[in-house]
Amino acid sequence: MPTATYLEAIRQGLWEEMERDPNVFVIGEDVGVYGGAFKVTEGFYERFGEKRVVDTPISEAAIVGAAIGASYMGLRPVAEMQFADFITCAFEELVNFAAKSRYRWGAPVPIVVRAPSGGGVHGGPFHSQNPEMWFVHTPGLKVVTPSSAYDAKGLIKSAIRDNDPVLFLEHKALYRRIKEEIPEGEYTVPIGKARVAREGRDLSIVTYGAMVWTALEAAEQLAAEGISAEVLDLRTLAPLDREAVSASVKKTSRALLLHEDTRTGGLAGELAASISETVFEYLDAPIVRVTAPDTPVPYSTPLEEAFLPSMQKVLDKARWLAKY
Amino acid sequence: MPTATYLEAIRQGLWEEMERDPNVFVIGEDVGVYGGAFKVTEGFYERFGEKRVVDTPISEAAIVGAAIGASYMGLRPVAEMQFADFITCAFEELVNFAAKSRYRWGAPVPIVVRAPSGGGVHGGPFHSQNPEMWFVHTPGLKVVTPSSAYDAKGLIKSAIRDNDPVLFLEHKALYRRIKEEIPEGEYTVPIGKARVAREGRDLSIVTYGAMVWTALEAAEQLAAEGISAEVLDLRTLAPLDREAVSASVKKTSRALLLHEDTRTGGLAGELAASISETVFEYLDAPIVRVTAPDTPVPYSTPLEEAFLPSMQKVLDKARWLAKY
Amino acid sequence: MSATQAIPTGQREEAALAHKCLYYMSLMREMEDRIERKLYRQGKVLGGVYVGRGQEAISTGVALVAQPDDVLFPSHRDMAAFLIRGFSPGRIFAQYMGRMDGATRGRDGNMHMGDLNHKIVPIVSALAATVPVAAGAAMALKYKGSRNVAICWFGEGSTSLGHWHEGINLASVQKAPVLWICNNNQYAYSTPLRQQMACANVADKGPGYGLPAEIVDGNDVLAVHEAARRALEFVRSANGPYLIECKTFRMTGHSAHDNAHYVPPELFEEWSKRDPIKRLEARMAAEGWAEPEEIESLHAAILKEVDEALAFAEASPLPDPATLTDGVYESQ
Amino acid sequence: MSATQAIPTGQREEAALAHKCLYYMSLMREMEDRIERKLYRQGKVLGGVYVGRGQEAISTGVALVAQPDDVLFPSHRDMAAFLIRGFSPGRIFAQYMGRMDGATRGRDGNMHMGDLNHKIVPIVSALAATVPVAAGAAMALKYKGSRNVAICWFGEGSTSLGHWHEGINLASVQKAPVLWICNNNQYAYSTPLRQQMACANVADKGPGYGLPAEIVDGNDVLAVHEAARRALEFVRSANGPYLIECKTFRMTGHSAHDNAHYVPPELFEEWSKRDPIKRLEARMAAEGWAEPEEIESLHAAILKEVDEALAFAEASPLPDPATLTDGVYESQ
Ligand SMILES: Cc1ncc(C[n+]2csc(CCOP(=O)(O)OP(=O)(O)O)c2C)c(N)n1
Ligand SMILES: Cc1ncc(C[n+]2csc(CCOP(=O)(O)OP(=O)(O)O)c2C)c(N)n1
Ligand SMILES: [Mg+2]
Ligand SMILES: [Mg+2]
Repeated sequence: MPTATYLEAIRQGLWEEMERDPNVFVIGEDVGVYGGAFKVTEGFYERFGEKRVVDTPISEAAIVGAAIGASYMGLRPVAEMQFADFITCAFEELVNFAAKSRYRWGAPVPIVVRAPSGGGVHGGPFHSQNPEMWFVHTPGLKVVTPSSAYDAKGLIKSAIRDNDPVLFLEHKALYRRIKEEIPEGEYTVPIGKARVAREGRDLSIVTYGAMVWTALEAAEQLAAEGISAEVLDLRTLAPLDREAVSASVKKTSRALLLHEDTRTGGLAGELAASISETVFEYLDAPIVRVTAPDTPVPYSTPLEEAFLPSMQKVLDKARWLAKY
Repeated sequence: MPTATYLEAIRQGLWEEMERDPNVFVIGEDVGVYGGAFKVTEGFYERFGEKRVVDTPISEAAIVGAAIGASYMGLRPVAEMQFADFITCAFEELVNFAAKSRYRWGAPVPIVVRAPSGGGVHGGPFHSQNPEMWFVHTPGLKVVTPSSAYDAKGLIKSAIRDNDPVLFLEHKALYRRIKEEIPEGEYTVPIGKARVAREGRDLSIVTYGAMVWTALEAAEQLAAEGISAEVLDLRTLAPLDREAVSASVKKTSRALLLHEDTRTGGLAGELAASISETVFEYLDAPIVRVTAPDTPVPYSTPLEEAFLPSMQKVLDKARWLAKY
Repeated sequence: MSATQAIPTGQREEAALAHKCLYYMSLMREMEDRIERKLYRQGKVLGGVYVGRGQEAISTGVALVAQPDDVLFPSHRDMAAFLIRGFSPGRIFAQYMGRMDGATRGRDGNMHMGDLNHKIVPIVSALAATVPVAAGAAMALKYKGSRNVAICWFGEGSTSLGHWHEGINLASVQKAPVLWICNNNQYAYSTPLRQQMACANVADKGPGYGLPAEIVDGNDVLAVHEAARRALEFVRSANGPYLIECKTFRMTGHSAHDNAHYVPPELFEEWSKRDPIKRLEARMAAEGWAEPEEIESLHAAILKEVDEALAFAEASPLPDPATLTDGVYESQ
Repeated sequence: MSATQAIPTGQREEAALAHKCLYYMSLMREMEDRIERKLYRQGKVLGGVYVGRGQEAISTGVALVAQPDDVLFPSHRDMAAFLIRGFSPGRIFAQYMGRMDGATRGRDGNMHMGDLNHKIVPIVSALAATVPVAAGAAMALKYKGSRNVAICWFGEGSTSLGHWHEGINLASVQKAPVLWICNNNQYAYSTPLRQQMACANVADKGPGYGLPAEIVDGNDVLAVHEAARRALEFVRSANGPYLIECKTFRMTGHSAHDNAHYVPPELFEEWSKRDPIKRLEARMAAEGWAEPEEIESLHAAILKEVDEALAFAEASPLPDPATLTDGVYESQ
């Protein structure tokens, strides 16, 4: 099987969908001749032309708003934010115009908003944020957070074919860090289904995005210590695969909730409530969280390293949990 | 003691602070001659003049941005959103510019953004939302949600004196619905401290804003049934008074988390995680949630009534919890 | 013999147009009077109520020139656009009353209505948020090689929003086929024009976007119609966006609960003389386009139509609470 | 005898100004060369690096006219504004290297620096988000009866953002004392002007805000300085905001990782002839304001100053991880 980086996988999925459906087009800043800030659309302009690869002024609200309007006319826009942080500028269009359209007047908004999120690249407070919860908390939006190249390709294709607005968060630290074999042929990965990234018996590490890799490293180390940790990769945050979470915790009776996003109001809270509601009786220990602290993402390396959840922090909590 | 509605209480607090400190000023749409969409600043223009009661163009981002800039120059702006829903238009200024200012370069942003939030007034999808979690999840912001006239007055004064950016959410359904005695003299209510609105032994209803009244009604009814429910009014969501929540649940061993905001990613999740982390061993039953469903706020009365958490829904869950 | 036969051939068309305009403006006026002065006060319509009293010429004059497949983005004082696009008065009343026969089946209220079958996209509350959406719809029409265009209405106060700026600029850079219609009624809620912008006209903003802009008397429906006709030719011929600023006045408070105490009474007096309906009737009489009886019977017919529509709406069921969570996503 | 004595009295002031300008432009150039071409490539500066090569005249010419208590809002290619305001080169290098002696003590990077003691407010990444903030600072200065003003820089691409529009409009309506400086370097990242706006000049946007706007040669530091001097007089005399558009060119990629392949090479050639530093040196020679040796020694002194500053920065400690959560709120 050919191999691809996380970035190439997204690029392939997007490319294939544009080849497949003439209504799919890309819109954003510097996505054309330049090929996008992270080069995800490199070569698209040459292949699909300026009609289907639309360079815009620096106007995130207009990019998302225009995508919505185009979707009403039967097109399938894929909008790019140069950094997920700038989605704050398009907030109204996403959470009010797009999210509520189907509910209030029955008009679907089949758009995808691609946004590179997450830290670990020395981006500082405004190029490293994890904005997922603003949108997970907005009924009407779907939020997808692939951790692997395979899923990234399969999910971008599903997102483009989905008839609801999808926020597709690409973890920028993974773009070139991971390289995997991915199948030659056409495939998709369903939105809304979690994946057991590693089977385990003693505790469940529930996570998503780049933290899946941290969890897997930790699980490997824990195995050596005789602790069998299951790693659940949520893959999609909205809709949330609550069944998969409950099933895993029901099996292991211990839950460690892990995310790179800041703590208060992060997804771990929702997961904790959901676990308590569904499998409380199976819990043998408190639900624990490993997350970033409630601060902006600092720039300087020692601070950013302390900010990001590390394998060590996961190990400490996991050992505590296993002993409990 | 004189009585005041929730709205009058906010108005008094704001008025007193403007009398006390010449650096306090009001900025927003139609806050001047008109006195504000809900008339909170009625009479301010006549008393304080156009210099301190600034009518702006329809520009929420500029209102919040200008407030930030004025605060850097030593003023204490109180910005008004006509409806909390429109804060989406000022999102970048609040979550990136204001929230991260102190952390990244040590510059405090002593601004207050007043915003009428919540449903129950037939406002429909865009005049009824509860936006608190977007900001509770943004480190650097404080979020205040008074439920009583007394607290509303005491908290608006504390918010204005606070040296961090404060989002002050006024539940519009309470504006004229509640009337209380409030002291003649000057008083403040501290930001970050919850209040036991009703003592109880059997279970804890943790809530805030308009739902405090629903909880109190339910508690009254439950008492008649021999169930002693404690009602904890959080009053401030950020910083969150976790100690008060833990103390109450530690005492009752049963937690019912109630909010008008939609379910997934709502505050109840954060509370559930916090409770599990701190007093898991004291829990005799699953943590349960009563919230609005994950939908936009519908306009038509039968739909909106079904959307809003009702006393009946609280009673049902509370009875189940007490029996558990 | 009926008046229309007496009309010189050269004027037949204009006379017929005038009749149409009069019908839609008067129907809109009557419906909004019922909504604001009856239904709202009776508590049959809840929440915010915004009417276009005195501004009927703007939605009427423009919507009558639009082709059936042009996509409309009316704002909150443009009811005639819906009527002209075939929204029945009964459906509109039902919308205001939160009934199942309303355009949003009770999910949303008042002017927040639309229907892709009628090629009308509804506003959200956030002003000007539709402007980028209209720009995108226009870009899509161009993408598909359609000759249709988008038409988007907004008030002068809405031009202060970032969304307006970004949408107008994007459409201009993209040469998207969109016609921008500004109702400059000189107030935004209680805020007068001079506190909204530091230029005299919204049209003055055109050059900053390379956007051709013209000013028209927004209370003269035939003038609005003619300006829109020319503008649509321009836009349709792939020349890019065009802006028409319609000078008018809001002959009411901002919404049903607002008595507009902040508006100098003389402004109301002055502008009442320019009422678009009265003006058109006078013109029609002067030109001999209609006999007084015709006009009377037109109004009588409208009263009847509106009564029936109201009855229909009041008979329409309220939504079933069991449907509360339906349709947030496709798979629901 | 030194050149300056030879200068006719009438020109002494201008000559002295030229020397100052040359010093700050050259210092900025040298510092940014080190950052982009040394520190970044050595991995000593991480993340995004944006330099103002070829645009040094804009921050230099303007900041030199500002009064010490005017509040500055420089953008990401305006390093000279910091130097002129007394930010030491060492502090700036430390900022880029994430050290404790940097303006943000490692919390933020590159040009995201400010200090209220120096009356400089830092940008956030979101372009133009500072524009409303600058408007508010100016409103506050007026509120307090100060004669000081705000000065805010931005690029032509930033004018496309809603924040820019809302801030510019608010300042104009409020007649706030703010001077807007646009660096029109004709590219925004890879996006040329014609894809950014449908008008020829940023100054064309002025009338839509009732905003007086002028265009100046942004590569002629003395012209920029003179335009800013007049503009500041205007703004300071309570006349409201003023916009200066400085035509220039970005003589580098958007950031250190961008080779600017999308820029036609002839543009670089053409504009390299207008390099603001070379031009000023030629002017100084021609006017007899400086002898070649003076200029050489100025550059030599700058090299030394920069070497020492770099040494200082490299010796500055990295932040202590234990301080990670400090200072999110006052009570921490
Ligand atoms: C973003 C936003 N801010 C504030 C409001 C509240 N609001 C509703 S209509 C209105 C005035 C609109 O004025 P204009 O655009 O001139 O339209 P008009 O009502 O005069 O026709 C305001 C401030 C809103 N709907 N959206
Ligand atoms: C809201 C927002 N969108 C996108 C970006 C990414 N970005 C950083 S600088 C830049 C180009 C800015 O162009 P311009 O304003 O002309 O300034 P210049 O870099 O040319 O000096 C872009 C698109 C950003 N920082 N903020
Ligand atoms: Mg208006
Ligand atoms: Mg530029």
